[in-house]
Amino acid sequence: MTRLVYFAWVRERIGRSEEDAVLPAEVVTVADLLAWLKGRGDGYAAALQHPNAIRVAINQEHVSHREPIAGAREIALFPPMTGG
Amino acid sequence: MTRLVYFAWVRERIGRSEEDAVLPAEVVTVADLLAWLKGRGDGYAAALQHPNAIRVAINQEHVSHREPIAGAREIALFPPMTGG
Amino acid sequence: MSSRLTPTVRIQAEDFDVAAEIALLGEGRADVGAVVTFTGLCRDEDGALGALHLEHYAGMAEAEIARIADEAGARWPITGLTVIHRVGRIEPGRNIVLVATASAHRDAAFQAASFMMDYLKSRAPFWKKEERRDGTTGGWVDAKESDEEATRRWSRRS
Amino acid sequence: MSSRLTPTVRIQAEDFDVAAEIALLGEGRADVGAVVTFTGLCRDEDGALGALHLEHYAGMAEAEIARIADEAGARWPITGLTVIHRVGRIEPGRNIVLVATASAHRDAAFQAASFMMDYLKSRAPFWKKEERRDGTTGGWVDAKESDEEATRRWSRRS
Repeated sequence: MTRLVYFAWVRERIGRSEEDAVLPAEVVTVADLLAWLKGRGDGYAAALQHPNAIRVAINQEHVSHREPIAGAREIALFPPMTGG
Repeated sequence: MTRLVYFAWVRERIGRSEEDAVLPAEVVTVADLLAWLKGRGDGYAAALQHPNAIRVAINQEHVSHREPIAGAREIALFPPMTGG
Repeated sequence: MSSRLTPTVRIQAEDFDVAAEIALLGEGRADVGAVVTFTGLCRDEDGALGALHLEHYAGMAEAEIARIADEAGARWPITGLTVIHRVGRIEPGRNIVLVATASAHRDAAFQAASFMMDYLKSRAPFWKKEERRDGTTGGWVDAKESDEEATRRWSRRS
Repeated sequence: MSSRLTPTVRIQAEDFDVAAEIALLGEGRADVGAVVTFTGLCRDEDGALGALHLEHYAGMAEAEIARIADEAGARWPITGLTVIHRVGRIEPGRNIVLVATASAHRDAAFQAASFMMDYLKSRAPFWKKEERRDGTTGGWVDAKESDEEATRRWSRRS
């Protein structure tokens, strides 16, 4: 089980702020995860239609889309940040 | 008549903070003024022994030692500044 | 240097008091010669904006700011560093973020504060959504490419 | 830009209130996105210093700071600029100088404040004399070559 958390318009389009997911074995990298999630429904497809626009953190640290997700407890998906 | 004003260790060595002086006709530039003042006594000699260390302002604006002093109402002599 | 720096990082809905934060950085020490503060405020965008709503990733936001602060402490001889980022609804003219740095030397304080702001903008997980003056939602604020560029200049170690 | 900027320049014996000065820069306007402050404090020089005595050239000091402020206003889109420089006897840990800049954009506020401080250090007619902790005079503070260098970097318009 992996906890997935969503922020800003990713959260709004998916329609939830978090969920627990059992990821299939073929989902190895962040890029694989984004592709897999995109097929889970209209909200996911709307949120993830441009995967390059999505930033990802594993266990609360920024990672690239090439990062393996093995061992991840919490994976966060969000748009580019606009704080400060 | 030209008002001469002194600050910091220039003031301390000369022993006064200001004076009015009638400058001889051969004192044309700031450098001339420094050389002329240097000969006016021990305090002046001590203050102006290294003329390159002296900063000068005419009518409250920084000038170089090559600046003509014609028309100066107030000429200030002081060490490099250490404010801020 | 970095081992002696204990940054203060707070994420809160309440406003902050810049003078109080400056005082804390200098408290009990007389080796501080320079304190730089950056206060980021909500602009009204020519009267169109009613408020910003700031969302953040709790836990990661604190951790990421602490990582940036450690990097600043390793790069510059700063004696103190405070970061306060507000969340929730913020109206035009009100404070959003404070970065304050203290050092013996002015250049270190300026550089560290500027570095912190650039990294906060592009690395700390906060998002702004606009509320228009008529109360309708104005959408999420887009990230600026210029903020990414501002961050990259620090990797040249200028 | 420079024509709309009315800098506040004060030279005074009394301390200043950073928070009040920040508030004045933002008062009545919601186009300010960034306020940067620099506070210069008196260091104790490892316990040897009892106080600094600050002398200035009245009249020229105000005029020179105003000239530097006009230059800052011409270079960066700042909406507000405040400079307060204290004179007289100042003990370790106490404020000496404040520069505060306001702008729509953070980089302009940072750059203008840093520029002001570099020019204040090397161009504004102030001099510091040390009083040792035992009450004896410690002589005049020497100008630093590094302060001259800091000023020169701005003429490269970096």
